[in-house]
Amino acid sequence: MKRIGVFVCHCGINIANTVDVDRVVEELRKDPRITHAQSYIYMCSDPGQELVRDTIKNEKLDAVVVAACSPSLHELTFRQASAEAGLNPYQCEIANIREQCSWVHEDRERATAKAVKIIKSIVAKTYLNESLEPIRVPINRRAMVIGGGIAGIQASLDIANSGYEVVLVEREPSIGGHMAQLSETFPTLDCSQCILTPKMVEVGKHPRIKLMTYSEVEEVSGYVGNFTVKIRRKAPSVDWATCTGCGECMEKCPVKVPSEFNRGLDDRGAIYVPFPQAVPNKPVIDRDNCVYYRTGKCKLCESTCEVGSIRFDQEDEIVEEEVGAIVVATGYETLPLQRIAEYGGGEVPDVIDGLAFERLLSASGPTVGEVRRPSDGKVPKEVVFVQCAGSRDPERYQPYCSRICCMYTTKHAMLYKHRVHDGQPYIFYIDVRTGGKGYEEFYHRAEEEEGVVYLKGKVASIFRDGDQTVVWGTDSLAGRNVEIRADLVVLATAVVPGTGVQDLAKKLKIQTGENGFLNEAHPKLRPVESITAGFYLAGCGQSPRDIPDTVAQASGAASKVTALFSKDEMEQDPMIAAVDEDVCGGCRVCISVCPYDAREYDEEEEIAVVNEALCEGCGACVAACPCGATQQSNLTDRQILEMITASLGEE
Amino acid sequence: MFEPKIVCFVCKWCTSAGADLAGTSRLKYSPNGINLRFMCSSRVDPEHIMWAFRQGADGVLVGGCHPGDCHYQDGNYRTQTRMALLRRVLDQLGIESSRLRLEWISAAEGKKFAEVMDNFSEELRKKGPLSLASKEMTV
Amino acid sequence: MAEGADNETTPRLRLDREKVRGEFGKRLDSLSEQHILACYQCGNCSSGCPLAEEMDLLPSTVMHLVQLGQSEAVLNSRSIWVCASCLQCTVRCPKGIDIQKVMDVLRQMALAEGIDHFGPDQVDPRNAAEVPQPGLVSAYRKLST
Amino acid sequence: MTRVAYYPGCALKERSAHLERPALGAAEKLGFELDELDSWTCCGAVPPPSEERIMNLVAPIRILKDVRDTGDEVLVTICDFCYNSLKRANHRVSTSDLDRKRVNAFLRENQPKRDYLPSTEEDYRDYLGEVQVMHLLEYLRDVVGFEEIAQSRSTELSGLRLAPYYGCVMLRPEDEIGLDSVENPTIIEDFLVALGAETVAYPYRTVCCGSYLSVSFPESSARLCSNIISSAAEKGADAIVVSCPLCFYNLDSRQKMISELYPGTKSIPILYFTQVLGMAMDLDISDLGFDKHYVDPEPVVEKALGSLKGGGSR
Ligand SMILES: Cc1cc2nc3c(=O)[nH]c(=O)nc-3n(C[C@H](O)[C@H](O)[C@H](O)COP(=O)(O)OP(=O)(O)OC[C@H]3O[C@@H](n4cnc5c(N)ncnc54)[C@H](O)[C@@H]3O)c2cc1C
Ligand SMILES: Cc1cc2nc3c(=O)[nH]c(=O)nc-3n(C[C@H](O)[C@H](O)[C@H](O)COP(=O)(O)OP(=O)(O)OC[C@H]3O[C@@H](n4cnc5c(N)ncnc54)[C@H](O)[C@@H]3O)c2cc1C
Ligand code: SF4
Ligand code: SF4
Ligand code: SF4
Ligand code: SF4
Ligand code: SF4
Ligand code: SF4
Ligand code: SF4
Ligand code: SF4
Repeated sequence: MKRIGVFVCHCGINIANTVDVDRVVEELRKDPRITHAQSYIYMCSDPGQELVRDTIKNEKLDAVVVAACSPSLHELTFRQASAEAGLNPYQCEIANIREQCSWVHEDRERATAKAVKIIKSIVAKTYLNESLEPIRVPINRRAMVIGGGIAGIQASLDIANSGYEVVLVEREPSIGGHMAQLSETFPTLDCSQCILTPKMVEVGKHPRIKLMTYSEVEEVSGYVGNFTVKIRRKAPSVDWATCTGCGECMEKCPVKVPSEFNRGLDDRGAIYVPFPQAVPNKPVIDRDNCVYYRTGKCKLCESTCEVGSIRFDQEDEIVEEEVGAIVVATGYETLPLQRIAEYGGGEVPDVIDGLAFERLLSASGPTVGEVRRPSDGKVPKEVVFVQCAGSRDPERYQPYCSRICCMYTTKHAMLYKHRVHDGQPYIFYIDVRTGGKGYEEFYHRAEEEEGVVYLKGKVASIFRDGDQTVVWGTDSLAGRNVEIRADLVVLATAVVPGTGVQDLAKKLKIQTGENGFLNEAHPKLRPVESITAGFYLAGCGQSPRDIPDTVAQASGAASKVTALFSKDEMEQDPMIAAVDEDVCGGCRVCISVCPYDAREYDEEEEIAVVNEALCEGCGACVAACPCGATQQSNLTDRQILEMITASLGEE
Repeated sequence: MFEPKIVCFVCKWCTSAGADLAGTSRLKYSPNGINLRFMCSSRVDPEHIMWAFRQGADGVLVGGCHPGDCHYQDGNYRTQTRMALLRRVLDQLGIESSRLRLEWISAAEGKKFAEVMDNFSEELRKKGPLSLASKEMTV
Repeated sequence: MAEGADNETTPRLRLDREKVRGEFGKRLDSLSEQHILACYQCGNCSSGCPLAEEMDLLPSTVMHLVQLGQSEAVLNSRSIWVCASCLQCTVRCPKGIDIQKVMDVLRQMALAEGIDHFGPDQVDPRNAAEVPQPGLVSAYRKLST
Repeated sequence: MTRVAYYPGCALKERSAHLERPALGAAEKLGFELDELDSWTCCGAVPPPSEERIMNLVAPIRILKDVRDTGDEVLVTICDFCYNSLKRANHRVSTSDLDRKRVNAFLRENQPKRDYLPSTEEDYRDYLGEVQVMHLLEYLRDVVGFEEIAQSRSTELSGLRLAPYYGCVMLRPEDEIGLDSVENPTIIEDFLVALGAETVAYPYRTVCCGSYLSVSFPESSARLCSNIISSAAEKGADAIVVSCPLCFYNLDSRQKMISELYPGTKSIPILYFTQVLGMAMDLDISDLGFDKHYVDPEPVVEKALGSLKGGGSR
C-alpha cells in the first residue's frame, strides 16, 4: 500500500484562523489511506521543508500532500524538497486551502469541512499518481528565419553572431524588404539604404548564414528543437554560381514591365535585379513577362552573357533543412490604392501611396530624389497627404491603427519641404500619434519649422480636374469643409499583413489574429513567441511597427532562440497524453481535437499515437477519446473520478 | 437549511487563478464548491459530470478561460460544444440542465468567481437537493 | 452664428499656398514676435480663457485660422475685441506662444483696416469718469486707432 | 529711515488714492519711506505692440532711466498695471539687445530737459535694465520681511476671513514678472496671515476680472466679477483683498451692475491690501479711505478692529 503523508499548513493565522487545522489533521488521521498527517505553522519555511524531508525518510513515505497555499506559489518548493528526500517530485501534490478556502470563507465549521474535502480529493489523486520523468527532447541548434526584411536580417545576424547557424529564407530575389525602399527614416532622417546595405552585405557574406532568396517554405514538420523544413528554391533561370552580376543581360532585355521595387514609377526588364544594392546581386528571369518563355524567341540575354549563366531550362528545387527553431519575419504590405474607391481607386495618376512617395524621395529612386509627379513629371507645389487611408475604419477597411503612418507622413511632408522649398504640404489627420522617442519633437518640427499645414479631419473624396487633383476634406478645428486643388496626393495606406502569410501560418501551425497578423503567445509577457513552441515572431508580420521596434523585437526573438539553443535538450512536463495500444480502436477522434497536432495515426499498428514532444498536456484528446484508450499521466479518468468522490465527502 | 454540494472543474490558467485572486483579494463567498484543477476545461469529460451527480453533487460548475483566451488555443470551444450536448442529455435524464453551469472566468476575475459561487449556491439552495430518482437514472 | 439669415451658407474653404503661407501670417509673426505655426492646437489657451464664453471663435480657433491665413475670418471676429489681455492663455500655452500679444496685433491690424472701431465716443461718460486711468488708457490704446 | 524710490502712477493720485495713502502711512510705521519720484509720466499701461517695436518701451524706460540716473537701484510701485508695464519693459531691455539699442537711441535723441538731470547728449548713458522694479508686496516680503511685519503690527486681525484676489497682470507673464507662481501664488495669503487674518481658498483668485473691458464691454466684466465674488462669498470670505485699481473698480463699483444682472450675487466688500495693512498697523481709520468704496466695508472693519475707531466710512 502506498504510504502518503499529509502536511497541513497554518500559514500563521492565514489558514488557522478560519480552518481548524487540528481538527483537519484529526479527520485525516481517520483515513486509512493516509499514513501520516500533521500540521505546522509555516510549511514553506526552512524548518517546514526540513519537516517534509525528514518525515519522508522516517515514515518511508511514497507520496506527499501539502495542504497550504495555491500550487502556483509553492508547488515547486515542495516538489524540490520531496526530491531532495529521494521522492519522485511528481509524487508531491498541493491542496489549496488558503486562497480557495480559508481566505474566502468565514464560517469556521464549514471552512474546516471544506478543507478536509479539498485535501482528501488531492489525496485521492495522489494515491494513484505515478512517478514520472520529465520528457527530454534533443535540440537541433540551427535556426531558420523566414523573411529577409530588416526584422529577418537583424534576427539572422544576432543568432549567427551568437555562434549558431541560420538559414534565411526570402521569397524575393533579394533581401532587404521594405526598408530598402525607404528614403530617409524618421525621426533622425538617416538614409535608409545607408544603414541597411551594410547589414545586407553582412548577411550575404556571413559564414554561418545560409541565404536562400527567391525561395519559399513548402512544408514544415517536427516540433520545437527538431523541425524539418522543405523549401522551394524557385528557378531564377540564371546560374547564380557563375553569374558575375555584371548586369549586361538586363541592358539588353527588350521587355519593360513596371518595377515592383519602384512601385511602378519606372520599368524593369524581364531579367532583372530588384534594385542595384540587392543581395545577392544576381538577376532572375520573370518568366511571366519574358518574351522567350511566352513565344519561344528572344534569348537576347543569353547571347549577351559572357559567362553563359542564363539557364532557361532551370527548374525549381526542393531542399530540406533541419532546424531547431524558426523565426517568422514576413513583414507587411500596404492596402492597395485600388481598394479605396473614394480616393480615386488607383485611377487618378497623381494619387500615390507612401511607399511610392518614398521612391520619389529616394536618391536612388526613379527621379533621383527629385519630387516629380507621375502624370507629367512636374514638380508638385501643392501636396496633400492623407493619413489613416484605410486604417481605423472598422466598417469599411482595416479596424486598427497602422501605427507608422503618422510618423512617416510627417517625415514625407518634411522631406518634401526640403526638396521643394516653395511647395506647400498639407496633412489630413484624425490624430497625430507620436509615441516614440523623439517622435513628438519630430512632429513639432514639421509643424513649426517646415510649415506643414495640419488639418484634423478625413478627406471625403479625391478626383481629377484638368491637371489638378482636387481634394475635398474637412477641417474640424475650424469647423469648415475645405478644398485643396493639389498637384500630388499621397495616401498613407493601411499596413496589412504580407500576402500569403495565412498559408504560411497554416504550414507552420502558428496562429494569426482576426486582422491576419501573426499572433504572439501573450501580448505583454511573451510578445516575441508564437503560441506554438519553437516559433518566434519579429517585425511587421506580427503587427505594424517602425524600424526601431522591429529591430528591438528581432533581437528579442533572436535571444529567445539562442536561449533555447543554450541547452542540449529541453525538459518538458510529463503530464501528457498516452495511448493504451490494446484499447485504441483507431477512430482518430483524438487526432482531430489536438490543437498541437501531437496526435498521429500509426498506419501499421492502426492506432493513434502521441508525439511526446508536441503534446502540451491539455487533455482535450483524453476527454474526446470514446473508449478511454487515451489517458493523461497523473490525471487519468480514474483519478478524476476518485477526486470527485472524495470532494463530495461522506453523506 | 439545505446546503448544496458543488463540484467545480476549473482550468489551471484562468478560473483556478481567478479563484486564487478571489482569495488574495479576501473576497467572501459561499463554501459549497470544491475546485478540481485541470490543465484545461477541455479535459472535462461528460462522464466526469455524470459521475459527480451520481456521487451526490447537486450542481457542477465547469470554469474555463474566455473564448479566445484559452491557453491551449481552442480547448474552451470544445468544452462549450460538449457541455451544450450534455445539457440536452441531462434534461432527458430528468436532471435540470441548469444544475450544470459553464462559466468563463479569467485570472483577473476574482470577483466574478465569488459572484458565480454565491449565485450558483443560492440557485441550488432554492432548487433543493438533486432527487434520488434522477440519481438512479444516471447510474 | 446659426441665428443669421436662413440662407446663410458656409462654402468650402479653398486652401492654397498663397493663402496659407501668405503675407498675413508673416506680418502677424513679425509684429507679434511670435511663431504662430508652433501652435499645435492643444486648446489650452481656450480652456483657460475667462472670456471664451463670449467669443465667436475660441482663442485656439483664432490661432488655427491664422495658421491657415484666414485673415478675414479672424479680423472680423468678435473674439479679438472681447479678449481682456489677461495673459492667462499666454502663461499656459505649452508652446510658449504669447496669444495675448497675437490678439493685440490682430486688433491693431483690424483697426488699421478700419474693420472695427471702438473709440472714446462709445464709452459711457459716467463710466469714463469712474474707471481708473489704466483701464481707460488700455481700452483706448487697444481698442482704438 | 530707509528710503526707497517710489512710482505711484496716475490712478493712485486720484481715483485710487485709498490704495496709496495707507501704504505711505504703513511704510513709515515699518521704518521706510516711499519716496515719490520728483517727476514721472504715465507708465504706458499695457500698450499694444507697434511696428517700431519700441514705442511702448519709451515711457517706462524713460522713467527707469531717470531712476537710475538719480542713483537709485530699486523702484517700488503699488499699482499692478504700473508694475506690469515697468517690469516687463525693464525685462525686455535687459534681455533684448535690439530693443535696448533702439530705445536708448530714441531716448538719447529725445531727452527731456530736466533741471535736476544732466542734459547734454554726451552725458547720456544707455539704460541697461539696472533698476530693480518691485511691487510693494514684493518689497514687504523680500526687503522688510513678513515676519518683521507680523512683529510690528499693532492690531491682530484675527477672525477676519479674507479672500486674496490676484487678477491678471500682477503675476503674468511668469517669466517676465516672476513675483510668484502664476498658478499657485501665495504672496497675498502670506501677507494676510502675517497680519493675523485668515485666508479663504477659492478657485477664482487668478481669473481675470475683465480689466479694461470695463470700458468697452462692462457686462462682460460684470459677469466675470460676479463669478469671483460669488465664489469668494460662498467660501465664507468677509472681504476680497486686491492690489490693483482696476480690480478694485471692477469688483467694487461694478457690484451695482452685478446685482442688477445677477440678482443672486451676494454683496461683499473689497479692500486694498494696503488698507488691511493700515488697519493692522493701527493707522488712523480716516486715512484708510473707506469712504471711497461702493460696498460699505464697515462690517469687515468692525470685525477687524472691534469697533470703528474714529471717522469710518460714510
Ligand atoms: C511609406 C513607409 C515609410 C516608412 N518610413 C519609416 C521610417 O521612416 N522609419 C521607420 O522606422 N519605419 C518606417 N516605415 C516602417 C518600416 O518600413 C518597417 O518598420 C520595416 O520595414 C519592417 O520590417 P520587416 O522586416 O518587419 O518587414 P518587411 O520590410 O516587409 O520585410 C519582410 C520580408 O519578408 C519577405 N517575406 C514575406 N513573406 C514571405 C514568405 N512567405 N517567405 C519568405 N519571405 C517572405 C518579404 O519579401 C520581405 O522581404 C515605413 C513604412 C512605410 C510603408
Ligand atoms: C498609470 C499607468 C498605467 C499603465 N498601464 C499599462 C497598461 O495597462 N498596459 C501596459 O502594457 N503598460 C502599462 N503601463 C506601463 C507599464 O507600467 C510599463 O511599461 C512597465 O511597468 C515598465 O517596466 P520597467 O521594468 O521598464 O520599469 P519599472 O516598472 O519602472 O521598473 C524599474 C525597476 O527598477 C528599479 N530601479 C530604478 N532605478 C534603480 C537603480 N538605480 N538600482 C536598482 N533598481 C532600480 C525600480 O525600483 C523598479 O523596480 C502603465 C503605466 C502607468 C504609469
Ligand atoms: S506554504 Fe503557503 S500557506 Fe504555508 S506558510 Fe507558506 S505561504 Fe503560507
Ligand atoms: S547573367 Fe550573365 S550577363 Fe547577366 S548579370 Fe549574370 S553574368 Fe552578367
Ligand atoms: S529572353 Fe527573356 S529575359 Fe532574356 S532578354 Fe529576352 S525577354 Fe529578356
Ligand atoms: S499611425 Fe496615424 S496615420 Fe497611421 S493609422 Fe494610425 S493614426 Fe492613422
Ligand atoms: S493532451 Fe492535448 S496536446 Fe496532448 S495530445 Fe492530447 S490534445 Fe494534443
Ligand atoms: S480517440 Fe481514442 S480510440 Fe480513437 S484513435 Fe484516439 S486514442 Fe484511439
Ligand atoms: S488674454 Fe485674452 S484670449 Fe488670452 S485668456 Fe485672457 S482674455 Fe482670453
Ligand atoms: S495653448 Fe498654445 S499651442 Fe495650445 S492651442 Fe493655444 S496657442 Fe496653440
